[in-house]
Amino acid sequence: MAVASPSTVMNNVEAVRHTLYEALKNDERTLVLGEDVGARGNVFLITKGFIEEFGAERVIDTPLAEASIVGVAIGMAMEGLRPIAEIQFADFIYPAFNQIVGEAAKTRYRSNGDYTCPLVIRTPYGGGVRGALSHSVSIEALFYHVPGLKIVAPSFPADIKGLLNAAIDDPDPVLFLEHKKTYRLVKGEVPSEHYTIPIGLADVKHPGDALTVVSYGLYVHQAIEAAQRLAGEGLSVEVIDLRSIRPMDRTTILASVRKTHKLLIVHEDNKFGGIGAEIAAMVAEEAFFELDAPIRRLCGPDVPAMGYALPLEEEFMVSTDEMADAMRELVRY
Amino acid sequence: MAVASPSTVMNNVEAVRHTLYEALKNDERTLVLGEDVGARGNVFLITKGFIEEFGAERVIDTPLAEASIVGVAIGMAMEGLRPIAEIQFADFIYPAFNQIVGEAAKTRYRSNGDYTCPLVIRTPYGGGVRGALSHSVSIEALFYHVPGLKIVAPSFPADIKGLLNAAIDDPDPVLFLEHKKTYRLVKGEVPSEHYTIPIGLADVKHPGDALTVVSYGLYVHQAIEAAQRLAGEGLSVEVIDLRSIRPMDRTTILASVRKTHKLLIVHEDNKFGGIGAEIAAMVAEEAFFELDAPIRRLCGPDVPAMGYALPLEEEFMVSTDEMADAMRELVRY
Amino acid sequence: MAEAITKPALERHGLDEEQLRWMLRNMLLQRTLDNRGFQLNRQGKIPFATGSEGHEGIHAGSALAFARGRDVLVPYYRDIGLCIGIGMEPLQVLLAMFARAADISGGRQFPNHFTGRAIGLMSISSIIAAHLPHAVGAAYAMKLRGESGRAVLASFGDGATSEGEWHESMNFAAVHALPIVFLCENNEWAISTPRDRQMKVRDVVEKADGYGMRGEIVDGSDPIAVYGVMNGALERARSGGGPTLVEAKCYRFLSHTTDDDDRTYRTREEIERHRHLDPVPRFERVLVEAGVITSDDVSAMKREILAHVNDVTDRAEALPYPLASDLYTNVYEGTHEPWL
Amino acid sequence: MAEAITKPALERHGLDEEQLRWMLRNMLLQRTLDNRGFQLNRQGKIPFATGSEGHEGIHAGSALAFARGRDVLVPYYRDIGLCIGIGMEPLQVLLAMFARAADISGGRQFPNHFTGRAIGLMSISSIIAAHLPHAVGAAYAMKLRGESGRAVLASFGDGATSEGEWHESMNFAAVHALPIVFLCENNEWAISTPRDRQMKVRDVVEKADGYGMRGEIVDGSDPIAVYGVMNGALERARSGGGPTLVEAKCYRFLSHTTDDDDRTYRTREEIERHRHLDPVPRFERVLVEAGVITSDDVSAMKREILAHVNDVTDRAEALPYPLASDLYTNVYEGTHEPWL
Ligand SMILES: Cc1ncc(C[n+]2csc(CCOP(=O)(O)OP(=O)(O)O)c2C)c(N)n1
Ligand SMILES: Cc1ncc(C[n+]2csc(CCOP(=O)(O)OP(=O)(O)O)c2C)c(N)n1
Ligand SMILES: [Mg+2]
Ligand SMILES: [Mg+2]
Repeated sequence: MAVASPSTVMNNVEAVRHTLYEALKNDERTLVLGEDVGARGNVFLITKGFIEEFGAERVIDTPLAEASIVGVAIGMAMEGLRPIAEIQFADFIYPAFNQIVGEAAKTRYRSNGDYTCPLVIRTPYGGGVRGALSHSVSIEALFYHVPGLKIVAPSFPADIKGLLNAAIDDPDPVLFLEHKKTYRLVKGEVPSEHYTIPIGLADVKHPGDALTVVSYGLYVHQAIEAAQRLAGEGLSVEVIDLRSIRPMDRTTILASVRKTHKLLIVHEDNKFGGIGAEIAAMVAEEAFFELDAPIRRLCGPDVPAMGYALPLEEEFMVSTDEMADAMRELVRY
Repeated sequence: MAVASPSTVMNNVEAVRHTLYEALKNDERTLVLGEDVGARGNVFLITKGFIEEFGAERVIDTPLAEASIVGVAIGMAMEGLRPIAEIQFADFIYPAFNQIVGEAAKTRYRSNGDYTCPLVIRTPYGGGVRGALSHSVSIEALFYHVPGLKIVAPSFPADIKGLLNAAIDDPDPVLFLEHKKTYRLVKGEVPSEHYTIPIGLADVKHPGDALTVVSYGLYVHQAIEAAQRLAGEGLSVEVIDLRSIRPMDRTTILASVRKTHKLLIVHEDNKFGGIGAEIAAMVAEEAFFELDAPIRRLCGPDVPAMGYALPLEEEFMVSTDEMADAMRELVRY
Repeated sequence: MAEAITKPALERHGLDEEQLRWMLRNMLLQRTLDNRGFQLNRQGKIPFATGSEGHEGIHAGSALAFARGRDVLVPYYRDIGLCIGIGMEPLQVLLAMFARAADISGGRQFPNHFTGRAIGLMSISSIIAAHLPHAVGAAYAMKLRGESGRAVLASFGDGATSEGEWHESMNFAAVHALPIVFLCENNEWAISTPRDRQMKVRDVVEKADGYGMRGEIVDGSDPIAVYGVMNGALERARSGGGPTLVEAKCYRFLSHTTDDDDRTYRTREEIERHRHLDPVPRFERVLVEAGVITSDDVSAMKREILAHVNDVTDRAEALPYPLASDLYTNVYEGTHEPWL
Repeated sequence: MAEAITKPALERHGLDEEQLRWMLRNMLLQRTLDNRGFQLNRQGKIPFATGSEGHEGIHAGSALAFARGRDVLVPYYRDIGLCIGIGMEPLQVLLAMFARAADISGGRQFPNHFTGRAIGLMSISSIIAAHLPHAVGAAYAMKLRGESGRAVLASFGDGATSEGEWHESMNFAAVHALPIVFLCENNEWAISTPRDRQMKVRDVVEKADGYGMRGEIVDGSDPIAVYGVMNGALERARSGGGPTLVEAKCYRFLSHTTDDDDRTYRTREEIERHRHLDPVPRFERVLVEAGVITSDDVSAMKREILAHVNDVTDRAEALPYPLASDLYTNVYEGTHEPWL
């Protein structure tokens, strides 16, 4: 199969697939479980062929029940396995909320370290794919407040491999978010050997000195494109790809803000109470006198979700043009 | 029964009880449902005697299943009733997350107004009562990001009555949070006639001009006490009681910050991604040049919960002394 | 089907010829709408479609048992025929496919997530089983208000029975003896997951006893049998007899949706083995053989349906999308800013 | 209990006299610990206690069937006797009551939320039924690794059966034929909610069939019968025979916890009507009448237990609380700042 001889250039689906495949091959404690991950090979074909190679006991087509997908995985993790659970679409993670927030995140704490919960929960999230109300939500802000959880949301193939490896190795529960629009859209070089990227480190994807832009997921790609446009106009913008949402990389953000003195946060998720709120609050607390302009957030509008109709989806999503405009405005502030 | 001839001075339990009683008496579409709300009269005796007066069909002892408590209430609301659902302790709301976030909050939106969901979900939250890991959490930050929901957290008896009445009248779902430590601790005058307080309005509970303190729940009471102490030292602090968490009152906060030029946010819930993040971000966006000092947040530490042992609980909670210290420091900044 | 088909046998549940023809028409209409959805998707005109192929008998029989103006339907996303059968206009199916402003959800929902308060059609999300507690709550409201003569019909797939919310709904309805019928359309698959990976029992109906609920099983490819069971269950619910779990057996002939390719998980042979269960040709043949309708009339019916579906397709396609500004309405009553 | 009690009858499940006395001791120890908890609460020394009074027979019989060093217990918060019975020190019960640093959870958890990886005792939260998927996952791990001879024992109350997660756990375990025994301690109440407001069926065991799972019912006030059923179910699980739902009938004689006052919802007469089910005096009488133990030896045993409980009470009370700084450990492995 393709993943047996990995090519250097992959899209995001292939990066997830390649990393999962290696994990299953190299560590027999690992397994994947979720809806339609077996014969169907996951709805995006991420685990296609796995069941034939690793067997139905390690590639588990679960009943349609998210609380038990996560809850059973927790029990496996407590009993020494390294489960990688899948929620078919992030929109369907709500029934598992109790198991994630009430249980996985507190296992180590409540037992004072007697039990641990080395669990990965992967799920595709995000819009721009005509997913309508229930196949396009962002969920990170519903979880990032929760001590005991880690959350990553890489969106470059090489970051996906490094962070998914780190998540699988991690002794604590990690929510691994994959922006589904980037699945086939984004391609990049992926080193063939095994490597990890530490959870919690952001990455400057486009250096600059007149404005700091912090983003993650699909929008990082658009932000980079916008920054490149502005570079053509002689405006220098630094784009930071958060990659990890909890823990989050204060050092990289503050270093950049201390250089540029301006901050724009861009995310697809609704603005009110979103990830950007904490970033803005942290910077307003720690680097207040470094700022030459108000901190601006360019985010999803505060409505429940994008609709199915194209104009509703487009209105919800922030376009690259809008990003470029906001950047220009702030640079010139 | 006591509520039939309401006294003017009540504690918070009595205020909830009195308001629920009036609602059940005056509107036959209302009903209460939850675990042990019937014969037991709720674990804090809030609905004591209701089942005898209103019958087991309107005071429903449900099976032990939170998703259905909320989910059944949603169906009742869609079908024209005015259910008031109870989650016995906020810590047990997680299994109902799907129904609250995925369903109640989106009913009006997804049907484009064809169906509405006039539902109140009441639940006691908060610590300082030796509730250990699972009877003391704060949950507001897990929900305040969700468009379609409203959240209130009043902590004075008169506010409780006015806001609970508003919540019951509201045509949309409202999460009504009651800090359990204030239940018997806090007393106050409650007007006897029916009245409502609009959801979304904060209230200046202690006026001042050298520092704005925003808080809610138990900590508002401590913040007022601290502000009174500081007044004795000649330091003038304004304490705003948010009361509503979504929607939140930008006008009152900004007006205060434009007067005091300094902002301290105090809440019991964990800091990272808490309510304070959005408040700080909003002020950093809208009143940046009004600020004379970094925005400070004094919040619960980022650990899963307070422990059962007294020192763990005390360490988690912010004391009035700590609040007073933080206020002094900021006023003098 | 070996015995001779006679009108009296067909009319055993009190159905008259007109009702029998009504069911056939409903089933043919479903099939035509299904085909239209997949066709429009292949043409690149709509991003997504799904169909009820194989479920038509369940929908026709259940819809006929539904009391318009009284009962409430809390449907599944596969229930095109059921929704049309209780009074929804076929135009709505196309409006939803094209995500037009005139769609009842205003182009917000995925296709097949219908709503219609006026006809007792309750709004659902895409979250499997999450609609079932709502159905129970609606039934509770009916009972509390003493509205006998009303019942709730809640439908779902075999897959949905695995969800915790399914369990809680069944239990709540049983404890309170509510006027509700739970209709499981068991098509043997939840996307690619076959029944035996979902549950250990053979029949979903085996789950009823554990709730102290009455359970009934019916051949979903026979709309008359479905009508009989559903009518009995709904009547019982309406008259204070409490809830029933009805399992209607069927088979999903199409891929799960246009996004799915069922070749990855089931053989063509398996599908062909089930072909004899296809309710549409089967019911057509039954009615013709019994003399309820002539072949010519069936052909005329099909032409009329196709013309109608063509017409609503054209009308729906010609209508506009919602406006960008429509994104912001109906979040709450009135304004919706989180910051006041 | 009308027939004469003979040793052979007592030893019908292969239990020897020592094991019978072991069960009696476990039960008397539970009762003493219960009393101690309520007593300390009344004295204002601890803020909260709850007890297993009425459940002792279930705990003793189940604990004896548990294979130490192999099986895993995922307990309920009422399972003091079960936890002690599989090897937890009684001191731990007192350390938890006093919330001392030496408590295994470090004074974090509510009393009765024990953990002990070394003895196969899995950590639980207070969220009803949330522990059951974990039990299923642990059983899956055993099966996947081919560890025959091991099983999981998961316990819960009648109230827990209403939760969605209970359903999902039962179903998952059945589909995968996992080595697990689900033990329902049905004491007729979930706080103030009587069985008939929780479920329509009389016996929880009626729910097993719907999962395709074996079900067994046993008189929980008879530890020997409990042992017999639990031993059989665990042995079956350990040897590839799949899961069992065991319902052990009992009665909760105390208020739910020290925070509860059961006078608000049940009569003293109801409690007295159940008094004959109290497993502790009953089993004591049985063993004495059969000559397994003398009355004097029982008295000695009680004295020894009381002395032991007094001793561990004093030792626990004398130990320190955790430090304030302990709040910050074990959030994650290593450091726990959300901002790096
Ligand atoms: C909570 C939730 N999980 C997963 C999905 C994705 N999903 C949509 S349909 C489906 C299968 C449903 O199977 P079944 O209930 O048997 O209905 P059928 O499609 O066969 O009619 C799945 C897994 C979802 N919509 N909601
Ligand atoms: C999810 C959840 N909801 C509610 C509670 C509060 N609560 C604690 S124990 C209990 C009753 C449990 O009854 P049962 O399962 O029969 O066990 P018993 O106490 O009778 O042994 C309730 C409602 C909880 N701990 N968790
Ligand atoms: Mg199906
Ligand atoms: Mg009980």
